[in-house]
Amino acid sequence: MTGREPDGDGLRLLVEPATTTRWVRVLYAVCVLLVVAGEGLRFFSHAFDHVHYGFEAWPGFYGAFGFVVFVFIVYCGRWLRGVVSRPESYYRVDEPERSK
Amino acid sequence: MNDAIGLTPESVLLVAVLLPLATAVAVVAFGRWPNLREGATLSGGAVTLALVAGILLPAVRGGGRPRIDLFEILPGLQVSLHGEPLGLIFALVASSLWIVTSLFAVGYLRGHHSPNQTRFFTFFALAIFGALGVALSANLLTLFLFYELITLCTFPLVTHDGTERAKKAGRLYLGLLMSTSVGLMLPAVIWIWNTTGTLEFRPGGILQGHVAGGSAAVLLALFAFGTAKAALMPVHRWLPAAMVAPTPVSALLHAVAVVKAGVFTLTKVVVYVFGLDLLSTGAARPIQWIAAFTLLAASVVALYQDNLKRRLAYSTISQLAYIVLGATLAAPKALVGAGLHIVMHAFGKITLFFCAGAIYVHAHKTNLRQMHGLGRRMPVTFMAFFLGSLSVIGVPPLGGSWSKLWLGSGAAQGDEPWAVAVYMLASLLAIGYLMPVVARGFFGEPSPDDAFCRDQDINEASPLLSLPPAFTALCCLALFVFAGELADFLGGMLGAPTSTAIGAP
Amino acid sequence: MTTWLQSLPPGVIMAVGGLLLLALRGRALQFGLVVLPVVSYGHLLALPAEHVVQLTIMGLDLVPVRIDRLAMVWGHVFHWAAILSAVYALHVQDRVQHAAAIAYAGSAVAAVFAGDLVTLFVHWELTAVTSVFLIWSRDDRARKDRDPEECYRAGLRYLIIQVASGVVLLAGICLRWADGGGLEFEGLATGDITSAPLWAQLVFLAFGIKAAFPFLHNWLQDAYPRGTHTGTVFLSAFTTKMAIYALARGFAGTDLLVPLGVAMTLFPIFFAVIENDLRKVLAYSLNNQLGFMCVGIGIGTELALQGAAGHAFAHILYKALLFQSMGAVLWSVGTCKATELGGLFKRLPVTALCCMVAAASISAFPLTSGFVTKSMTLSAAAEGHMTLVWLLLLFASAGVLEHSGIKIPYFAFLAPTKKDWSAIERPPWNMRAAMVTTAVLCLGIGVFPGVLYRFLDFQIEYEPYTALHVVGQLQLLLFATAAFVWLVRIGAYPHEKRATILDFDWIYRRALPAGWDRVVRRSSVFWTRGGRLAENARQDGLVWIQRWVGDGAALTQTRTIRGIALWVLAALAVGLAWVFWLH
Amino acid sequence: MSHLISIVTENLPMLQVVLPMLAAPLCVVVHHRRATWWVALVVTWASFANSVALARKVYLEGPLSYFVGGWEPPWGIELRIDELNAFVLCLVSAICAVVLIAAPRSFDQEVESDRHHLAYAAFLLCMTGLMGIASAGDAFNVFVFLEISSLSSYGLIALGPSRRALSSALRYLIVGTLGGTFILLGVGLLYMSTGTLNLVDLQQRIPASDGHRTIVVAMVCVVVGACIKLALVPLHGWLPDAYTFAPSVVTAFLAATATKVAFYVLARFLFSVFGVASSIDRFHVDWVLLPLALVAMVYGAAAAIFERDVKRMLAYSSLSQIGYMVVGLALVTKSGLTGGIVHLVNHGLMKCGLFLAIACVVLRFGSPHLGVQRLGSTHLDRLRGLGRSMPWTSAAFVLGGLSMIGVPATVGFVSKWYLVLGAFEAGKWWVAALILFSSALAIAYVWKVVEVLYFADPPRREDEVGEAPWWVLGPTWVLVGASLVFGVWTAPTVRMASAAAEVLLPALAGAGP
Repeated sequence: MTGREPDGDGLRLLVEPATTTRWVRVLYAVCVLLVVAGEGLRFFSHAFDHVHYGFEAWPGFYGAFGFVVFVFIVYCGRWLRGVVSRPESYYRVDEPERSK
Repeated sequence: MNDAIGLTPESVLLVAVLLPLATAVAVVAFGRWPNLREGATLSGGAVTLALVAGILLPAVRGGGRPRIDLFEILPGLQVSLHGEPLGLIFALVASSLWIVTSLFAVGYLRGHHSPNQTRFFTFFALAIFGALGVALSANLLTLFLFYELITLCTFPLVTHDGTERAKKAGRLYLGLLMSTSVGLMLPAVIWIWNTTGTLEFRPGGILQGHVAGGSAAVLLALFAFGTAKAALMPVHRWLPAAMVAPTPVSALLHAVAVVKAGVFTLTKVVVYVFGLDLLSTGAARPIQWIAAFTLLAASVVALYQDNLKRRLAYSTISQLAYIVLGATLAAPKALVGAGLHIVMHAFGKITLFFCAGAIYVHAHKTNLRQMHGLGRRMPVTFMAFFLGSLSVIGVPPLGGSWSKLWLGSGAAQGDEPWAVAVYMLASLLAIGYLMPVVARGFFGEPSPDDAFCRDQDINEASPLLSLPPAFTALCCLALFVFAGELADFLGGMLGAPTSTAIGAP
Repeated sequence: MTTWLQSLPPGVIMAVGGLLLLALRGRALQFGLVVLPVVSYGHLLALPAEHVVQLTIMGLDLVPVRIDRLAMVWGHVFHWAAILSAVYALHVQDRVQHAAAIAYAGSAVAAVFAGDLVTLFVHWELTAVTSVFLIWSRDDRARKDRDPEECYRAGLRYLIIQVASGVVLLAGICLRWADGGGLEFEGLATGDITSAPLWAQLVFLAFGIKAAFPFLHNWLQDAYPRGTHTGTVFLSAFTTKMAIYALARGFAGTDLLVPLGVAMTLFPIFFAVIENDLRKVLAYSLNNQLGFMCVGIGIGTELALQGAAGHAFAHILYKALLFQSMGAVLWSVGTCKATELGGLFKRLPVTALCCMVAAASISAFPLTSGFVTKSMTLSAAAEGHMTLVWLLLLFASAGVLEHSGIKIPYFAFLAPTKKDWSAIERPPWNMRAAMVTTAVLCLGIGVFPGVLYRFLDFQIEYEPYTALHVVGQLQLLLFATAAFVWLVRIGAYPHEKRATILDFDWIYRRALPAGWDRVVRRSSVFWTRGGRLAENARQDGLVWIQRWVGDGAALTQTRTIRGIALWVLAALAVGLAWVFWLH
Repeated sequence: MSHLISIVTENLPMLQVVLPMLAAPLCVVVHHRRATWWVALVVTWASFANSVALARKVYLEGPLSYFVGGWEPPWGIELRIDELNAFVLCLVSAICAVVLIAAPRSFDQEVESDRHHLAYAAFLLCMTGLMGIASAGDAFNVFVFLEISSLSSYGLIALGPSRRALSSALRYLIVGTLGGTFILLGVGLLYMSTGTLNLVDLQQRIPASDGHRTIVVAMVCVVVGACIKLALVPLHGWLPDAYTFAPSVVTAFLAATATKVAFYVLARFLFSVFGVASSIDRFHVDWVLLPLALVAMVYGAAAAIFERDVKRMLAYSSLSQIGYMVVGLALVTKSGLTGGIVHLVNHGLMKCGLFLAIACVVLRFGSPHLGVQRLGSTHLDRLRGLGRSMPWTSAAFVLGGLSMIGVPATVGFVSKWYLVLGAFEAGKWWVAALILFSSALAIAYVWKVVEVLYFADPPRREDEVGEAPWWVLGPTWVLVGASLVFGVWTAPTVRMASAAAEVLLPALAGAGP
């Protein structure tokens, strides 16, 4: 049933330290391109005429929003971990109480 | 055709009640030949059931209220039998479960090599005699007569083992049941006789206009605690104690005769003696509260019981309080619910007790903590237990869900929303005390020294032990489908105007 | 024959047939497992598009079958999910699990086609009692994550809460029926729920429990990570979405759903960030997705409702895919804890790819199913000029990317690890087949949204692929991804840690039991002391009575003649005094 | 022949007193153990038939008077039979007749063989006295017959196998004589102030003398005297020992008759002679009797619970049951009085049956006098496991016990029904509560024995003797059976009792059921 699946060597590119940096750079570049594309839309089409809110039309609004929100979430998570994190056995029933 | 052979509904009333008595005599007579003896029990049960279901049921469903006066026990007071929906339902439950329980008892007692089996089956039949008498009694005195008969005839069953514990339990059983019935119910009966000059069960009640609200409250309390068989706290203590009895007896106590006689008496008294109008004035409030307390408290206590039968006993106390609360809510729907619950709980609980008995005889286990993984050895038994539990909890598609609907709706109809909450909370607690048995049984890891649960070769208990619970579990499923018929039939006890109030066609 | 089949509620074939699986084993069991949902789906498709079956019992007007457009959305997707999950579970040889799963799926389908509250209640409870077996069942493949005791307890908690939802529903029915009101399941309330009648509020609460409203949600994160590796796939598809359907059917346009839904989209995000158990992360993510649907139902416009329906449709598939991939990891590795995983893509490339498709879908990348459905809800919020709601949903969209889009694939498949996975078994063919099929469906819906809209018979035109929408969404997602990369690189992203994350369930898993224990202990002291006092009093009383009337005691010992004579004289004297006093 | 019959029928009231009286000396003369028994048996059964015939006649034709020797009152002796007397007569003669069947076997064991003829003679004399009291139409003869019955019963008790029988008999003798003296005193005072001893005449003349001091004193004397014979607490001191140490059959006989007749005297004097107007309305005798009766009811039951000797336990139970009867009387309502009177018969039947069951046990173990064991043969521990070896005796005890508790379909229930009903009629619910409380106590003492019978292991294997002879068991079952039959077929007892109650409370006739 198993074993016929090829090893995912092709995907190694994703994580090899040498290649990751390249991938990251690509990502940053795409981000920049997207902002540019957004500005392009503003000038070459009427897309922004139909937005519901004015701030949607701000340059790179979505990108900035995504970035900030993500960082915010992660830092909130770090803070939350300090508050609600307990040892893994926190809820574990004491041995004597466990049925035998 | 029935008339041609003399079987009018009236005479059937008498015959149906007397048949178990005749069966008891036959059991004694055939005491030396066990198979013949059991044959007597089973055929007695079959004929009784046939008579009740075949002749009385159609007659009453057709609107008839057959009645027969037997003899005058006190001047002006007859021992009389009559057939009406509520009583007939109880009679049906008692006579049908008598057969199943007898089958199970054969498997149990023989599997257990129990002594005194003739005595057992004799008093068993006598207890059914009492139960049918209670079910079909036409007045309070007759009911009281048979009520006491049940107590006395079940005493030898409770103490069947003859051990010190059984003796102690028997003492409590008899002492509590008799002292309450003699000390509380009897004066209530005499009080009513003195006030109204009648003890007849009449639709709409006989007390209306005779007693004021306060007196009605006292009278109801006398009945509620006088029928200790209904196990309202604090007169419930006999019930867990009586668990020392052999399991078929527990089944009899919990489902067929004893406790059902208690709640049936209360329901019947509410409908036919007090009448709804009298109780809807708030006279029933204290008993409602006590029933609600019993309902919840017994459930909570059940959560802590490791002994399976004790757990089931407290569950019974709680479930009986369902019925008592329903009856005392004195709303048409709640009364139908109470009647339905008598049936639903009977079949559900008897399944559970059968399973407990099968486990005890087959695996010699009594406590929950010993049953981890047992379900894989005894799948039929545990499947039956699962279905029975669901019915008791009130989960569709099992019969218990309908009675819960009617009871809850009756509580709302009686404008007591708190009672709805109590019912609902209790079913959650019921999951807490019943489902662990199933979950542990099927999925628990047996302890390393538990040879029984670890032995892959061991399988289901003998058919006489595993088929009765399977059958009653299927009955619980079937009752889900036929609950409508039952409810319509029960609606007949409230008389025409009220049956439209409950929404029955 | 036709009428008989037509009056048979859809799903009942599975619900009843599921129980028959208990009697089968081996090939027959596998066959039954797949055939039952297929046959059931065939039955549904054979029924007319608008179809009602009525029944009167005990004075209740019941509608066991009511087929219409809205119900059909769920009817389709529930069957798809059932079939895919059944295929996914084919390798498991466990009758109980299969029977429970199929009966569960069947009752969920039947619930969707229930036309009245009583029928709904029946199936509502059925889903509870069948699905719990998927949590209790034993699963040799997932031993590390599934401590039997914990599973047992979680299952019991799950069952109690699920049935609690049922009994609250029943209470609502009771109240409604006692008033003599009708029990049809349609438009129970709208607008301000607080001014609705009590019964409707109870029904709302009942739906809310299964829809995992805030503070009622913990059963979800508690139970789903404890299911078997195949069981959780079933679990993820039905219960909550059935609740969403019920809300859409009964409470469309109920204002309260909007803030509730927003809250649901938000709070799970933060918990998901720090949760170590990846299936639990998915459970939080599921909760967050339900929030989007609730908002849609709360807004209540046609666009919003169809957004919710479409979202539910797409969501069932990609969420199932996520759970499937995690199930595959569980099957192969035996655990789903992020701290134990990483770098699995090498050994499980198909699983990894499918997981990424699902992650992209849930994050709503263009060309995936999430993109074409979720945006409807946002648009509806915007059209309703709910700026704050819109912003918060946007916030939540970025959050979805965090926990489901990045965290799941990253920690399972990509994160650097020193572990050598070459020895682990790969998932069997049926799991992979199910995953691939589901992934194709996710992408297909994303690529051809019109097909979906037509298939679901949507009544409005909606075009997801506008340039602005695509660019904006890509900006949002990729910038967020960039943020992730940046945070990882600077070491600010929190490392996974073995831990128990407290949530609201702390109240009933810790606080209440502890309090109750204290009460019991206190009262048991009271009871034992009181009992001892009572027992002493009883003994003393008996001794006292015995002292007077016991064997040979003061009042029962043999009397001397003088004593008796004295009594006689006393009686005479008292008698005389009495009469002369009265004389 | 027909002439002879008419002589018999005309002299029925006389015959039932005279027959035993004449037979007693005959027994002494005959002196043979079995022959004397036959004489006594024939006479008692004849008396029984006589009473039944008489009762029939009274119910059909109304009260009848009989003048002994044809001399009319106030000089002659009048025997006057109304519904109440007839009822009591039936009970006494029936008990005598049934008990006597069991007597020889029991006497064989408990009474020295050369004294049997004396025992039968005393038995017949006692019966004479009791029948005489119940049929005498004048107060003096009530006293005379009371003394006859008392003196003979002292003798009967003294025949008991234990040495303590003598001291018990002596105690009873002294106390009983005291009681008799009081009654004599009362009768004398009545005669002094009214000039008549005839009960009917007294009934008519007493209201005229309206609370004359002498009559009041007479009333106190008679009530106290009757209460001593009745063993109403606190004047019961003689009873437990007398019942415990008398021969078993004698206990059965006395328990069922002597106190009942004393109750008859009390009721007759209070209601008929002094009249309700005087005794109740003016001097509130009920206010004194009711509390005493309630105390008796509870005290007797409580003492019975702790008692380990079954015979003595039943004696205490008798105290309790006497309390019931007096409660019925002191409620002064139709139902209450009916209950009291019907309980007179009912208790007679069931208590006699229970004591006979004990006689069976004693037969099996031998009397303590003969020294089989140090344990008294009626000690609770000797009953261990008897349910197996003596099933019929045990079953009889259980059924009798159930009747004592008042389980429906037994006579005990019928009595309790009317007593409680009477309490409700009188508006005294607390009396009802106490009656039922006492019934609940009865459960305890009855079930204590049942448990020992059925659940305890026999102390020694060699004790497995077997069932008692049918000569004793038969009468036991006749009585137990009667207490079941009359529990279901209540028409005869209840109708007679309510007729009797109407005799006593004519003002209340027609009220109640």
